Amino acid sequence: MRSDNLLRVSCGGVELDSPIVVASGVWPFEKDFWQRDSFPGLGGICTKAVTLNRREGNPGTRIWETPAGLLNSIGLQNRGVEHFLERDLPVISEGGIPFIVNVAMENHDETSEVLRRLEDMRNMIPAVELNISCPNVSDGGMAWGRFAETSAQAVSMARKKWKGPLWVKLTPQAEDIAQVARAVEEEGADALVVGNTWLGMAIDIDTARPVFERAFAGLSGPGIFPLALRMVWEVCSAVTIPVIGCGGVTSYRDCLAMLMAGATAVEVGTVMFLDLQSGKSFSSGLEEYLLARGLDGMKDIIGKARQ
Amino acid sequence: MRSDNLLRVSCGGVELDSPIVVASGVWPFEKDFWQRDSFPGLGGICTKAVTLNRREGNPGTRIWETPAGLLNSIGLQNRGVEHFLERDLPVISEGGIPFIVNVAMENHDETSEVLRRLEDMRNMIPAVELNISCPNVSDGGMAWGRFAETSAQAVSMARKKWKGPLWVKLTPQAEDIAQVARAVEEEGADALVVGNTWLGMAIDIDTARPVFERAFAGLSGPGIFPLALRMVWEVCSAVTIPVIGCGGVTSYRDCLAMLMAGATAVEVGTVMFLDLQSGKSFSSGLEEYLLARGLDGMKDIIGKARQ
Amino acid sequence: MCISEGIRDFDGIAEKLQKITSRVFTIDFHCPEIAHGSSPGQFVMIRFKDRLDPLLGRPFAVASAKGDSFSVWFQVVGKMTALLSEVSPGEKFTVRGPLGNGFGEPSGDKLFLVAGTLGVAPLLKVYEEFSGRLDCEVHLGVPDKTWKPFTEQVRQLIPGLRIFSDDGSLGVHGTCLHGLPGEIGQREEIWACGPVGMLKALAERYPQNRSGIRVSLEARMACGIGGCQGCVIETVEGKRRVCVDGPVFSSEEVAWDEIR
Amino acid sequence: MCISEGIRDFDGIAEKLQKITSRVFTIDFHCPEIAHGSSPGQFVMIRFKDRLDPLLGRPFAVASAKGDSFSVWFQVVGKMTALLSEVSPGEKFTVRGPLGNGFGEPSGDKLFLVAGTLGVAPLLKVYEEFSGRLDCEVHLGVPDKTWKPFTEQVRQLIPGLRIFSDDGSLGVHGTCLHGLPGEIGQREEIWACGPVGMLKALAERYPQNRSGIRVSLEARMACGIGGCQGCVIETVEGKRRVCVDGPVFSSEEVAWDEIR
Ligand SMILES: Cc1cc2nc3c(=O)[nH]c(=O)nc-3n(C[C@H](O)[C@H](O)[C@H](O)COP(=O)(O)OP(=O)(O)OC[C@H]3O[C@@H](n4cnc5c(N)ncnc54)[C@H](O)[C@@H]3O)c2cc1C
Ligand SMILES: Cc1cc2nc3c(=O)[nH]c(=O)nc-3n(C[C@H](O)[C@H](O)[C@H](O)COP(=O)(O)OP(=O)(O)OC[C@H]3O[C@@H](n4cnc5c(N)ncnc54)[C@H](O)[C@@H]3O)c2cc1C
Ligand SMILES: Cc1cc2nc3c(=O)[nH]c(=O)nc-3n(C[C@H](O)[C@H](O)[C@H](O)COP(=O)(O)O)c2cc1C
Ligand SMILES: Cc1cc2nc3c(=O)[nH]c(=O)nc-3n(C[C@H](O)[C@H](O)[C@H](O)COP(=O)(O)O)c2cc1C
Ligand code: FES
Ligand code: FES
Repeated sequence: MRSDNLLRVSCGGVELDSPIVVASGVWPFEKDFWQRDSFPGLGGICTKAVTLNRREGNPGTRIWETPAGLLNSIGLQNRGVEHFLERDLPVISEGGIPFIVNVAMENHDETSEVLRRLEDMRNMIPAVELNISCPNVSDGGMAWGRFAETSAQAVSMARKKWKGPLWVKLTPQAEDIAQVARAVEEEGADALVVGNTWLGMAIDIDTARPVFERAFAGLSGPGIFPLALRMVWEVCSAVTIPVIGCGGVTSYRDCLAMLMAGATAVEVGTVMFLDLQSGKSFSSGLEEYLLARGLDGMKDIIGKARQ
Repeated sequence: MRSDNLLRVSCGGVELDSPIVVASGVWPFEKDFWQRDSFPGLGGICTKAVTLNRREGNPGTRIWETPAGLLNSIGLQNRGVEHFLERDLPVISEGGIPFIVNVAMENHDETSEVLRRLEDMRNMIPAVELNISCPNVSDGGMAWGRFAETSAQAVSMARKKWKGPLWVKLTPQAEDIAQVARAVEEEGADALVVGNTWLGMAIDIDTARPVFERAFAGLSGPGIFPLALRMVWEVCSAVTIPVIGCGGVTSYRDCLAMLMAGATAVEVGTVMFLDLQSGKSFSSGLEEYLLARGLDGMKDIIGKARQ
Repeated sequence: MCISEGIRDFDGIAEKLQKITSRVFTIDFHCPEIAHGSSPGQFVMIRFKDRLDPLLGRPFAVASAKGDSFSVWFQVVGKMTALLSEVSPGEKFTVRGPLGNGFGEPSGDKLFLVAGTLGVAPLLKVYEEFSGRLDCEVHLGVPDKTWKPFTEQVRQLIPGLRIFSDDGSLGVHGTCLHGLPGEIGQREEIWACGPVGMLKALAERYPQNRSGIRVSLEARMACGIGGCQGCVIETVEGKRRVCVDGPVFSSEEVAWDEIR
Repeated sequence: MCISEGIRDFDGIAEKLQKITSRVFTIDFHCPEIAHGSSPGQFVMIRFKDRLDPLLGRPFAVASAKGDSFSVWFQVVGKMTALLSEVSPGEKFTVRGPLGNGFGEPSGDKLFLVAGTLGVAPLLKVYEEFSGRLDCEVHLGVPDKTWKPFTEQVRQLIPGLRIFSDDGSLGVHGTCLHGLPGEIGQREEIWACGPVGMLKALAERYPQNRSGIRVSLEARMACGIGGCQGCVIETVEGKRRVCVDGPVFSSEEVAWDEIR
């Protein structure tokens, strides 16, 4: 750990060497990807969503490119919490980089069981990110995050089971994002991730059918950045816990904008498809920005545009 | 009028030679732009928003490019309904192309006065588009369109004053778009435009300030197409009156997708900044698609992906 | 008053990219409609054909025209200009134009053409058009001697060019306003283009002669045809659109106090 | 099992574009890491550096490697391939790789390499690598004689190439499966790449020999590194990722019935 690190932030119970965190669902569990030195500049990595049982995910087309964007309908494919704890956790906890276990909200009983099992391994797990925002499943997912009341129920349950740092990932499809954010804060979340993908769709004109079996899918990538930034601004106006900006970040400039809007860290998903070294180039960019202006650290940037 | 026109549609009380309509706010009032033959392939043109009094619009930066998108914060700059009726209406009604007068919802009294004056000229005005969705003003605008109740109030007022074809332009910032759509249909709207720009923001990292004086601005352009298409699909599931798809259309393929999702016509805004001949190239594309598949007209396309 | 007549989106093919300094370039575009159809001070909006990012065209003055081609001069300041500085011959563009009012006809028999760096671009075309018929005295200001290749390139087109630099390392020490006369005569005019600070200083320098000063202004643009209202500036008659009401304004029209 | 080791995003410079037919092209990329580091059947994901549209890289087989460069063969089918068919030498790309498992080592001493049109791309590299050590018999199927320049280009690299066409207008009338033996011997294998219908037909043709057939599959990809789960196909063990568990699968692993 470099203690002289200009980019160090403390975010919702996790110490990050850099505010740049890999978002859930884009990073494989293969060992090499979790070594602190393999991908310098990253502050942390979120795992792919974990559910109680193995999930096969959605049939049919799962990804579709749009102008400066990407629609996905993966549907939480994963091998279940058992497999995660036995096979993946040992691998990813060895690399030394802080990681955050993304837990997809299914229903009360299943998800509380997942969290109970993670709680048993609390000393190995830096943080949990409760995903109440997946748009690609019929059971639970984003339905939890659309309203303040259901969001509060989910977080209240999670808070009881999981005692470590708890991040909650909100959905842009919330009816009133500020209200949801406040409700989640009240239930004891340590940080808010704002947010998941934006509900979109595509139609294949050759077949005259929706591209995705579930018709709708989640839009990510640079095209949505202005929308995500606005939502981060709104949530930062509503709560006092740290906010992690997520959605369309593709440059260190985007990171700066998110931070200046009030975010304490950023999550980057789609950009890792474009450049695996984004962590490095973004942190260099941030560092140079700070140095060029004689700023002391992230505190001089976070929320700057609000003053 | 070409009666053998494959692309002809009847949409919310207006007969269009092609389903491609220029969206509000991108087209100047200069005469040459309203001649039916100047820009072939267009079915109609929406005017820039008209308000009761002259409005200066917003100070500061008004446009900002984003990846595959455009943020604008014009703020309804226009010269007021008086000027519109005396100076612009004679010009635009001479060209022969159907036009739709975009009326921005300010408050009950002002907007009903605007509609009253338009009603006096009803024989000259093919349709009115009630804009309950402008994100760039503090008084009224999108605030009307966020909820079913306020949307209904606005449309109920408009329906009383303006007896001609009434299109209502919804906002993606609606809490529940289907509910808003149904409420607007019930109050007697003839068609729904889905939708206006998406609320976004930009931060200038050099000044560490929001780019726009009002911080938030409206996002348009190809980046939002997947979101707009999804919303059109949702609204078409909720109502039976015609829907006009609007948001990010940049190719005849996008037009087809909107139509297949259930839209009767499409409005195109930002793409006119890229190519003034979009009307022509999109209608050629549509025509070729129909001919290649031996289809008889728009009825064979509209809603096709829903079957 | 049919401003729009003839405005269309034409195909433009990049023919030649010339690097003048590390940040300043010229490109020749093959585009007969613009080459033959534009007058001094008018501009075009240029975008990569079939690319959605960058999305919008960017405004550039038509700096000169020869045969079926016209050239633009530009400085790398952001996304589009960076990409333009790496174009390959043959790349396809959409060129919207000819746009704007242009400088119009001179009212006297002497023109002072005053440029801050790239502001010289529209004035090159003015010089091309009018230097045969009347006296054109051209003043060009640059920051420092790193701009030498640029001033030399301009001098090839304008032999009598007067050069000024902010730090004195090139030409005369001072801004491009430095060598102008104390008063503008009856049959003299100043036509200027450059940073807004310079144009404002010009207005302040000749408070009594503003009607004899024409300035070409800049603003962020989306449409270039007067539709979007994105490019407005403050004038004594309220907000006006740079793209169709300008880019050339009489200095007396501009509400200089309200311009940042 | 460290699949990812060595996978990075490298710079690739387009060196040469060659047009073979109106829809088929090859490009050579300067990229030492891939040229020296990839094995037959592996692929790369290629995207325009610094362009956000098209956003994602697209997967292409490494068709051959020479010195510090490698080449890809491609057919124009959509957005990216259309743009690639117009690249200028010197254009900058990001090349992610080397990706996938590749074909691995042959288990016998005779290989039937069976390609449908562009499916020949990875097999070119297989041939380059193994034709010196063992018997490689290459079968290439195309629709019709408009593919003649393509088959000729392939034949330059593979002199003994056997050509088949669907309509009989080029080579032997029939699909590329047409000339294969009725049974695959003990020390023989079939390695194939092409449309999924062809690979399925191959599996159906040799129901008893599927373990002797290796097929390279395609799927839409976002990451290429096993992260996104976007590229899964159905196998007898459930969904597997084409990008890291493949693209080469034993024909007996694939759940052919569930593949469209
Ligand atoms: C009528 C007119 C004629 C012009 N002629 C020329 C010319 O001949 N040569 C030339 O080099 N430039 C000219 N410009 C300016 C040119 O349009 C901008 O430099 C260009 O749009 C920048 O594009 P970009 O994508 O590289 O920068 P961006 O990434 O869009 O922005 C980079 C920086 O440039 C600033 N900027 C962007 N657009 C403008 C603008 N329209 N006006 C002022 N600042 C802007 C931004 O604030 C930002 O700081 C002209 C502008 C106008 C309005
Ligand atoms: C491992 C692998 C290796 C490949 N190697 C080659 C190669 O060497 N040469 C070659 O020409 N092509 C190869 N392909 C296919 C190539 O990736 C696609 O043709 C390319 O992605 C199309 O991109 P586009 O932007 O032009 O088309 P898009 O605009 O993305 O799509 C156009 C059409 O192509 C189809 N398509 C898009 N992506 C794929 C895909 N990944 N697989 C199948 N169909 C697709 C779409 O359904 C659509 O009909 C390979 C694919 C994989 C997975
Ligand atoms: C292929 C893919 C899979 C994803 N899977 C998950 C997931 O399992 N859990 C989750 O919380 N978010 C998931 N996301 C959402 C991302 O973590 C991120 O919130 C979103 O993509 C917006 O950020 P971006 O624009 O930087 O990608 C996924 C996104 C993509 C593109
Ligand atoms: C510069 C600009 C000005 C606009 N002004 C108006 C307006 O006055 N009234 C209105 O209803 N919509 C207005 N809009 C919204 C457009 O009509 C359209 O709904 C939106 O831009 C989405 O479509 P697009 O992506 O095709 O541009 C404006 C959009 C832009 C970009
Ligand atoms: S750029 Fe649209 S009005 Fe001037
Ligand atoms: S492309 Fe992402 S897992 Fe295969």
